[in-house]
Amino acid sequence: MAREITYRDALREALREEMDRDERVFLMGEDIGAYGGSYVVTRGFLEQYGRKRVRDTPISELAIVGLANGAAMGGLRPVVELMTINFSLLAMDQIVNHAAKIHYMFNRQISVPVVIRTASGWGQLGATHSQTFEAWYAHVPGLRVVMPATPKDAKGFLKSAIRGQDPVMFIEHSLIYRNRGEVPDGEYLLPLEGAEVRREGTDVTIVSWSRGYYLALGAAEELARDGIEAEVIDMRVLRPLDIDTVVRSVQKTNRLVIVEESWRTLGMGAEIAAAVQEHAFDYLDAPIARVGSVEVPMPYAKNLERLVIPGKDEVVAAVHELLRRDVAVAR
Amino acid sequence: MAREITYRDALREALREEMDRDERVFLMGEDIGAYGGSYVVTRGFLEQYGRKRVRDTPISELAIVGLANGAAMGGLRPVVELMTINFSLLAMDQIVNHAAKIHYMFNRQISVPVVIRTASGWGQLGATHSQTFEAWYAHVPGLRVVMPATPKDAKGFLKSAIRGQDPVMFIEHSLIYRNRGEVPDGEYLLPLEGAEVRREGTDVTIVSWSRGYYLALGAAEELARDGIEAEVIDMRVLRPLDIDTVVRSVQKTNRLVIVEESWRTLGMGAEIAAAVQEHAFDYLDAPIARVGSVEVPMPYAKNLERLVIPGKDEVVAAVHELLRRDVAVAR
Amino acid sequence: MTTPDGRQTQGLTLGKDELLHLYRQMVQIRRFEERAAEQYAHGKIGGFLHLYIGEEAVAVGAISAKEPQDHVITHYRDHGYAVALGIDPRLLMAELFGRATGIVGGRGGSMHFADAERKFWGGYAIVAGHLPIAVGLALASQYLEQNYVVLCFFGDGATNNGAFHEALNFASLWKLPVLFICENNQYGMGTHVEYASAVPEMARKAAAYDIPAARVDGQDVLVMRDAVKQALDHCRAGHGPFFLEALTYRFRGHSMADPEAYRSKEEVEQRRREDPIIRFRDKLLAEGVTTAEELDQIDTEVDQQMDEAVRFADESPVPDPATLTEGVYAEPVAAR
Amino acid sequence: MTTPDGRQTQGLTLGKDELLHLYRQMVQIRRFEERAAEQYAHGKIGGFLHLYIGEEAVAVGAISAKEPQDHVITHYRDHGYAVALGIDPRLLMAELFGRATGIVGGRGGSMHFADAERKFWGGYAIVAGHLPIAVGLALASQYLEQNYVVLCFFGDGATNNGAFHEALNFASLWKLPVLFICENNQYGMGTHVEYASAVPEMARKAAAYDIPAARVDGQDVLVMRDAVKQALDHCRAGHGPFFLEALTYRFRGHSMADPEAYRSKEEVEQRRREDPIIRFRDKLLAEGVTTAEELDQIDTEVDQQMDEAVRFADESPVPDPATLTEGVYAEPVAAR
Ligand SMILES: Cc1ncc(C[n+]2csc(CCOP(=O)(O)OP(=O)(O)O)c2C)c(N)n1
Ligand SMILES: Cc1ncc(C[n+]2csc(CCOP(=O)(O)OP(=O)(O)O)c2C)c(N)n1
Ligand SMILES: [Mg+2]
Ligand SMILES: [Mg+2]
Repeated sequence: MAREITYRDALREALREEMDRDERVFLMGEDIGAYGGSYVVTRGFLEQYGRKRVRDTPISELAIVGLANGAAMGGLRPVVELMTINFSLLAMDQIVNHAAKIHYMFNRQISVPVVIRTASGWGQLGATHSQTFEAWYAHVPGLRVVMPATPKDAKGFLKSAIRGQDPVMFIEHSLIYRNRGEVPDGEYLLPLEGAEVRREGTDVTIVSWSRGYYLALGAAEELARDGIEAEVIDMRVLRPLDIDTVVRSVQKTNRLVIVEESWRTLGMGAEIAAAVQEHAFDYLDAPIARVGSVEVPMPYAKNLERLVIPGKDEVVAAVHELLRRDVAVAR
Repeated sequence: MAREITYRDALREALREEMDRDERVFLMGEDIGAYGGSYVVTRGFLEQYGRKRVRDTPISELAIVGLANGAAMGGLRPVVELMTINFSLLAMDQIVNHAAKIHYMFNRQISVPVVIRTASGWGQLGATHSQTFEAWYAHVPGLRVVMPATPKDAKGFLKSAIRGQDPVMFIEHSLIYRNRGEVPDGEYLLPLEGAEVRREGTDVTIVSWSRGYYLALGAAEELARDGIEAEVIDMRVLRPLDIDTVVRSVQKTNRLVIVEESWRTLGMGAEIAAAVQEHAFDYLDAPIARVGSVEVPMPYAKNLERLVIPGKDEVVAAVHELLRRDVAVAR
Repeated sequence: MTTPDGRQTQGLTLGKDELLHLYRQMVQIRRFEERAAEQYAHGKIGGFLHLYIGEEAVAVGAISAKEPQDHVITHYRDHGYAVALGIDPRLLMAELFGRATGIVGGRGGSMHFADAERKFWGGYAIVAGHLPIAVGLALASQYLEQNYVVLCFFGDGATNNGAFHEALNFASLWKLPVLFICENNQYGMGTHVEYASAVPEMARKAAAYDIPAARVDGQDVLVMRDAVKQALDHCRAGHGPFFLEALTYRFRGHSMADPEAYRSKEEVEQRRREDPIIRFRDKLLAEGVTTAEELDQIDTEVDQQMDEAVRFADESPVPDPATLTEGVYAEPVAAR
Repeated sequence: MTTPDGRQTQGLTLGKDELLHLYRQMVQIRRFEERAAEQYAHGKIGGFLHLYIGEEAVAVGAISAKEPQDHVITHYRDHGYAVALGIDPRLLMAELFGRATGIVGGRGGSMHFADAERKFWGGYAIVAGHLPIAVGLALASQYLEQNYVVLCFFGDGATNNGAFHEALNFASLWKLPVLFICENNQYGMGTHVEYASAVPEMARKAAAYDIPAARVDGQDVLVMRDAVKQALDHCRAGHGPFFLEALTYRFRGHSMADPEAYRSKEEVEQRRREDPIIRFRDKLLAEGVTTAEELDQIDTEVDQQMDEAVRFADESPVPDPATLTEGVYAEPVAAR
């Protein structure tokens, strides 16, 4: 049995189930209580669980994560909300120099089971509020980084993250909170590893994650109308990165397009392309293509913003470009 | 005419010349004055230029860069020293959300000519003091990122950075301050762009930057003894990234090895590999290889640390591996 | 300078023209934002729109007190200062519309007004991120002996951020000419000060840096003006920074999307009764400075001005797509 | 509790055994570090080595005052606390040598001692980075009703960092049981407080968060002990955090590489005359608690203990290279 719910509701269910299961699970973040969360994920939680477990905080990103680190070391299960990933830069030191290091550096004596929920996204928010930094966090050993696209993954990952022993960057996306999808009835957990082939195809592999996955899927559907069958992979987890699934797909399709919303240079796509060419060199019929954002601080004006963020059309065009190249080479 | 001086002295000359040339140039950072700089770059500067122009600061990385941003906007030419790149995480917001954005976001009304000197490096310093994050900064449009390997570049780049209009991340390396190299007599500036082929070769291209360049060179010399001629490229500037120079070299050598000290996943090598396979796909006889650090928080113990950071031997081995592969394919 | 009862109004030592100018500016801000809210509802404006309505006396009082050479820098709730600085509302409305004619070419939007010519260094959207920048601007003033003071505006919420702490320490340590103006409107988004700050009086925080401070009624434009004048004198005389806490209140939600579940309608109603514009209007009338007709006339002129601003914005072209990648760097970059 | 003259010593209300234990601990720290400095010179120890010599009374006094359930967390200058907590010096010396038998297996080195069993959460090398963590540990105490207080040690330099500000605000806001112990040794590396902090008294900063504070003579182990005892009572009683400023001085350079150009030999000489170990020794003798022979006997025992620690470290194996990638994550990760 399965139900259809929104991505937001999937998160809400995960938080509720875990809070009900384990008294040590608590939430902290800016405006998660009285305000209900800037993306309304925790609306009603303060009323239901009270101030002890739903903790509004000052605008102190560094200390929010720092306190959560300490609370996790002290036996609690903090789930932090950083309003947007842009503000996570202020907490970078606690995430990278502390949460990611403590278990290893202290020779496994101490673990830091902290979950940091944050949102990527854009929508005429300007240069400092429209970025996405998953690639930075995925660079760091000691962190787990997930960026679910579907309600099912959102719920299953969040529950696993809360129960796990490692620090997890859990990156949501403001533009998919209302997306609907099937979620299993009853309790389930999903391991924090592994990409997923969500659409099978033979002509090209399109890889993405989070909102980009829907772009990839849309492009695949459009391509199908032209008789081009794209295999679509949702990466889901960005550290540890499941390159094998991509490699297997490329061994079949011989072509790869990576779609992302961050700047192309040193985005996740860079790593995926570098790793795939390493492991599937002899299978590639064309260079791996990356579709990403135009490399500018995001402008506010709607017409400019639209040019920055890649759309379905760019993905379709990238695929056609790869296929054209094949033909040229064949001639 | 040219002289041989150390990397450190090259930096000192650049700072002195620019401070003498322009009253608006001043230095600020932790322990750059009375202490002389944690890597002794600014020793004697306080005595020479006084407290107005050599400003010891509190341990406030975020505000240090923030003040420098404001001072730059207000017409000064601040040269900040962040002791090590590890601490730059605390200043990330001022670097990425402010310095890198202001010129574009305010429609070119305001520029932020700030230079942020910082040092990468390691040497039994443990998990939080042995990292290098050039890849993060190179991800960000609006920043210029340089990581010179030679005294000549160090001096020429630093002078250009101070005179330029853009924010510059100027990344030094604690283990090459004593390296010696030729520097032109008299004043010179180097544009903040462009990789350099420092050794010509035909069999393989080895790319690196900063201290990694010396590894690459050492490997090339060792390979030459086996009759393998490696072309060695020093990237020098990491944003904007000069991929063309690498592509041209690969068109000749057909093989590429990238050497870096950061974690492999999403290090600079990821971008270089992704971009080169895109632009030189048909010229590659083997997958692009990346030699980087083992993906762990750096352990203190010397024997473990040695295993983490790549050495010349790993570079040589990577080249042999590529060449072996060729043979295998040819058979 | 402290006004413990939070009410005491200053005597009317200004001339009529000046007083009416203050009135006009407050009304301009109010009307500008009312129009903006409408246009937001019509979908002409996107992203975040943070209204300053209710806090007009702070910006108008403070900016009227500054000298022409003084600098201004602020957070994202920045419409009020821009209007008070005399920037053409047409350029501001065009910015909200994301048009090429906007004050920053449509690149910044509501949170990022700026006008370098007026030494208005802009609105910044990272809470407290502009405080160190303000101190850096003050450093430039001291270093270059330029005799300007930097007026730096921010909210109560910003005082809990590390950037606040580091910036104030620097300002005091180096005795820099910066006036910190904290608009204490009791909330940071939906979080009441009580849940965000260990001390409810923002001015108390200044003592940790040896910075003199005062709390003033931010709903009284003349009190605000006087307090800022005195504070600027202090800074300009080389005594280092000053900290002013302006007690104020925002009448609207934090941004357009705010359901305001965190405060009661009664609370808002009560505070609306101390509307700074009405208080000032009543005072002008009570003291016989002007007539209701004269003030109504100003209201009407402002209405027309804002109609014109909307029209201008709406008729302006969007930014040329060809300019998208221009200006990422101030100096040319060879194509990759 | 404040001691304005910085000298006043507490009466000897402790028993002889306890007093001699305090003496022994201070000597242990001193000798441990002297050995470490030697071994560093011999190349047996690498990286940074920050000595605590001169500040022993702070750690020993404070840690002797805590209850067994209390937690300790500190910065990188962490040898003193580890010794005072009773961790076997052999394991600590082995850590400095980067050996498998080290307290954290050779992975941490000098800056990262830790012992989770003793609730010693470790030394942290990012200045002020452990303050929010300390407050988080205190939150766990309150949340889980565990009745422990967190003793958080840090330097004067750390108080200028944003993390300090945010952490103290949280601690006060949520009334958490954390005792902030600021070791004011007048310098952060080579920067004198005068150039780093707008206020020279660290304790003054606590007022901005409504945290009660005191300044004490950190060179007197008994003063330190009493002050910490009182402060812990305050925290344990649910009154929230407390802030103690311990006035102290480091006799050696910041780290082994420090040429100490920033302070005069005379200054150091003068402060050395108030050596906390000698002061305590003199006091014990003056008050007739013990004899010089008994104290010399302790010194000799400690010497032998530290010789043994060095021997143990030197004979210990280096970490097994096969363990290099173990423990990056607490839970298994499928191979990539
Ligand atoms: C560093 C950072 N954290 C969070 C936010 C989201 N945010 C925007 S405004 C705001 C509240 C600020 O409150 P205050 O400083 O009191 O200013 P006010 O909005 O009341 O004028 C928050 C939390 C942000 N923009 N930047
Ligand atoms: C965030 C950060 N900035 C800079 C440093 C380099 N650093 C190490 S110790 C130190 C001085 C700290 O002074 P203080 O807090 O007074 O402690 P003390 O060394 O005097 O015990 C500095 C600047 C660091 N480790 N972390
Ligand atoms: Mg507010
Ligand atoms: Mg100190």
